[in-house]
Amino acid sequence: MSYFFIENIMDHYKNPRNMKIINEASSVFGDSNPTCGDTVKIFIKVNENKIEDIGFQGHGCALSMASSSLLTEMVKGSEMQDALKITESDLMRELGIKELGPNRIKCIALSVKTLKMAIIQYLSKVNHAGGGT
Amino acid sequence: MSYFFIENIMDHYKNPRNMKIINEASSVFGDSNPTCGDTVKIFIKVNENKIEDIGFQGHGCALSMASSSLLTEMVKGSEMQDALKITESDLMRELGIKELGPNRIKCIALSVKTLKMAIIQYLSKVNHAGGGT
Amino acid sequence: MIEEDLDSIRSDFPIFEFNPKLIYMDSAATSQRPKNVIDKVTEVYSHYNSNVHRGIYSMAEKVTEEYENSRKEIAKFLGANADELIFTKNTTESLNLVAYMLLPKLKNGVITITELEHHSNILPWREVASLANAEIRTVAVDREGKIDYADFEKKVSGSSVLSFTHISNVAGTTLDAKKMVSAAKAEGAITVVDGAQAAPHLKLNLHDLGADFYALSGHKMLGPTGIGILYGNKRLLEDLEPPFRGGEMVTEVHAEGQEWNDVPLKFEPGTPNFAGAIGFGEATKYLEKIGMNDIESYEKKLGKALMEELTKIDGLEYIGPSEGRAALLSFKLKGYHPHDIAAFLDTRSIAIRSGFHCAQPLHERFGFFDGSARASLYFYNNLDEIESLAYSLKELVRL
Amino acid sequence: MIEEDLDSIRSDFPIFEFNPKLIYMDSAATSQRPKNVIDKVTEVYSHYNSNVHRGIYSMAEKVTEEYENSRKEIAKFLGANADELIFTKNTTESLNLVAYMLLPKLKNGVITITELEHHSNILPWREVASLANAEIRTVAVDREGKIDYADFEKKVSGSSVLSFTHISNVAGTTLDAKKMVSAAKAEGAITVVDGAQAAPHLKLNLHDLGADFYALSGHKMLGPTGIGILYGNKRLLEDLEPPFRGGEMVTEVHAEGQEWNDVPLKFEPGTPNFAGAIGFGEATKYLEKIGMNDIESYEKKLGKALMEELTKIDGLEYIGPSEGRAALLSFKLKGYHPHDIAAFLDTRSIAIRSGFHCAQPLHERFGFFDGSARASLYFYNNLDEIESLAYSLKELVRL
Ligand SMILES: Cc1ncc(COP(=O)(O)O)c(C=O)c1O
Ligand SMILES: Cc1ncc(COP(=O)(O)O)c(C=O)c1O
Repeated sequence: MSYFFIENIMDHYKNPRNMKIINEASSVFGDSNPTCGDTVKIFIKVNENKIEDIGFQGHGCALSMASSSLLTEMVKGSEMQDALKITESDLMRELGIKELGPNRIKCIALSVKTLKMAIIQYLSKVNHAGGGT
Repeated sequence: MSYFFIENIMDHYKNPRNMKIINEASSVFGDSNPTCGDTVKIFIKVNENKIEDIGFQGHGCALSMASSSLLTEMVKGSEMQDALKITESDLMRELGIKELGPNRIKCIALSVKTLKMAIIQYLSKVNHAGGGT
Repeated sequence: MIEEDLDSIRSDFPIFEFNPKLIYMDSAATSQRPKNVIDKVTEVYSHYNSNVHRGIYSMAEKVTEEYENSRKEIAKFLGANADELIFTKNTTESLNLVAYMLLPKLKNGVITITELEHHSNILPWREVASLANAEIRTVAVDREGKIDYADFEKKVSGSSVLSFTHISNVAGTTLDAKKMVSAAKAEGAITVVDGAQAAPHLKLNLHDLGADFYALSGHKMLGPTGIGILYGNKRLLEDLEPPFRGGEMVTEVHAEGQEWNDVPLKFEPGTPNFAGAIGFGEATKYLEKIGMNDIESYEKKLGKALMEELTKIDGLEYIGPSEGRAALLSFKLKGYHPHDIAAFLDTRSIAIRSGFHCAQPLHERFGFFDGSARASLYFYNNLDEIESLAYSLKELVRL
Repeated sequence: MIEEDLDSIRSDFPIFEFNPKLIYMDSAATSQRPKNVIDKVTEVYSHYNSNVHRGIYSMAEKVTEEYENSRKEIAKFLGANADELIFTKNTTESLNLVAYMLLPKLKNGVITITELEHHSNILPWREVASLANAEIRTVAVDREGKIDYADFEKKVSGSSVLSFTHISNVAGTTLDAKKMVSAAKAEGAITVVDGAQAAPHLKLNLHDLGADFYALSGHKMLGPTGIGILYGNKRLLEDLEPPFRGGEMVTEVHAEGQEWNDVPLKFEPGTPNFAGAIGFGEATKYLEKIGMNDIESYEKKLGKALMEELTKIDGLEYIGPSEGRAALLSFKLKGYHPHDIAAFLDTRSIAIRSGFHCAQPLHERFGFFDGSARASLYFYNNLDEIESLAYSLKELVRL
């Protein structure tokens, strides 16, 4: 079934969750999918290893926007380690998509990759600062 | 029918006519078919526009040797102008070959080309010398 | 008349039998292929499969003959001579080949292209320009995607090479190639035309056009994949050195030195895609049978209808001229990402492309920063399909 | 066991059904192709023909998946990773590509090849050597066409690149590629292996072999024409710049500058021969089914028989080792030009090649100034065919 007829996706696309800037974010990371012009920027606020708050901004097709929105819901409040484990196929399952061709996987991969980078950036900053939270 | 079973060809190959060097030749031209190593050198002796005598030396496959031999027979005693008109297909007809693939035509073309060059070389020499025979 | 014969024409294409609902509108990316072409490839593999040019056993002679006859067939189709056609794998290889061939002539020179170019007619020139310390100039287009001739005249002056697309794969503009070629020649420039989008759709006569080089792809004009052409002016081909080398393109190789084979073989190193080349010959036969003049005039009608139907849709913007356009339209629709347009149309069995179509600078020029959706048609399409496309787009807007 | 299954194996090849008398002994030039490969190409064209990588409609996703799965299949077959394989059109393009890729590293360097090389592994290096002012060294072979290791050690010392053939297409020698690669690596050289004749016949494991680059042709190993592979070490592929450029190999192109796509796509400009690539994947599946180990051992038997039968003929001389040779023999016969040998055998439906087989320096090295006649076998040949060949050669001698 095409993602156009999956309510969950269209709902997230039309009413994105956590689409906001977090000014006092612990880490911010932005990336883009230059072959189609999609962009996404993720803000996380960390507290005791947990993603206390998360926001995103972006621009792109329904699939990339819905997956960014859903991803923020999935990880809000969870441990960073767990958030790092989320893969494209987890997201596909949550979105309700059975199959996705090789040319569209990229649309989902963008938010997963960007979140990962935001977390890794946070962790390496903390490490360089010489200690945990 | 393969040229192997055309008597005329095998006869010319095994008993080449005019296979000789002409020391007092009016023109000598040699060429080769580098993709298969075939070589041929043609000697002509001209008298009043006629090819009074002709000889060849060479080295190559049956087809190239037989066609050189036959060609010398065909043009011996004829006017240079007529000799210049002989084409690969005339030679094929004389040899008794109906068809020849694109990769083998070269074997016949070599002697035709070489004879042409020998004649042209003669004619331009004479012209440069300032007059006909 | 194509319109009346369309059912029979479509039945020549196995894909429409396999998938009768398919509305294929991505022919600018690659065309569909008729049965005679597919069968010819099978015939080569099943009846006389062997390597071309060197073998002297019967099958090798047969395949060589078919290969060279195909070159002649394509030459006739293009209005050129067989010994001016180099078989490559696609337009991109053709353009890389000519760029590298011209490299020795480009030292501190000027290469002029246009804003309409496909990446394949930009990037090879950037590469040789950097190797030869040459300058690249880009001729501007106006708001309709047409060449700004004032700018063209300024830029072409003093150019060493002019390379431009004959038809834009995004804007659908057809350039006045003959005029541009002769202006460039008057400047002493070598002229290169990217014919990837023109060769499938226009009746060409390359000798009449007068360009020094012309590049095209078989797969965009009913042929197999992996086969393209670089046409080159014979004298230039004889003068230029082959940048890519290997077996088959030499007559002699010794411990020191080598002798090139005759043109065009000197530019075809290695075993060619002979089955592809022979299939491509069949493709041009098929196009001749339909008739390129008929194709041209039928496609004019399709192009016009496509624009008229689609511009009725609210919020739709397109790139390119409002009149005289090729049968393709690159557009965006307010509120819908091009990917979503293509994905939605896919649910309606309509195949169109979304993205930058390998012409990102052109999209940026027109402010299409997310790319565009592009419907590109060929003579096997019809007016009903255009209506279906328009209908489905309206459906999307209502969703 | 191949010997027992040979009837069934041969029935997989349509050409033997079309021409039951054919004794095909020119597989080193190009192999025959089984039905599953031919059918796969037809399937691509008839069921999901559309361009790869960019489209997002169902057919485009399907063809992209098939294309990338084929790359994985071939990678598994070769003992490599999919993202280390670049699709090219043939071995010759692969070798030109790697030569141009390495050009920036070759300034005043040393390129070492061997006396066994095919023109395709000589001429590209001569070209980049002249551009980079590099030196070419040629490792000598002994009287049996085997590498002279003393000379190899001398020449490889201080080399920037070592490029050599894995199996000689004329002498039938199999080189100790692993040993040569590690010796060259110890010298800091980049290693390139021409696998055109090895990939069809040997069980390969490219990671184990350790060469930086490995080139091969699909058409010599049951695949369609117009498709080849350049395997490259991932780290090198990431570091090196793509010499050939165009659509599909970039992610971003702006008025100024561009970003390359990921490896391996960065080295695949333009529309690839996707039908050919997908067909090639089928070919490796077929080879896996027969089993490369079985092929190797069966062909050893064929190679031995070929030599034994043919050397019984008076006046026959051959190039290459007397033992452990590949299933091919390049020979001459006193009093008969190689062309005449091939033409006569053709009257007996035996297809062999005559000429220099794109390895003229090697023929000159062995005093074969008229070239040679070459019988080259594959797993679909059998001992009876070798007997027929020997019988017909004796017939010729008696003629
Ligand atoms: C050893 C070797 N290298 C390279 C090649 C060139 O292969 P291709 O013509 O497919 O590019 C061949 C094939 O003739 C070969 O035998
Ligand atoms: C105008 C133009 N030039 C060049 C190309 C490149 O063609 P290919 O991918 O067959 O090399 C295309 C095809 O997309 C094109 O539309």
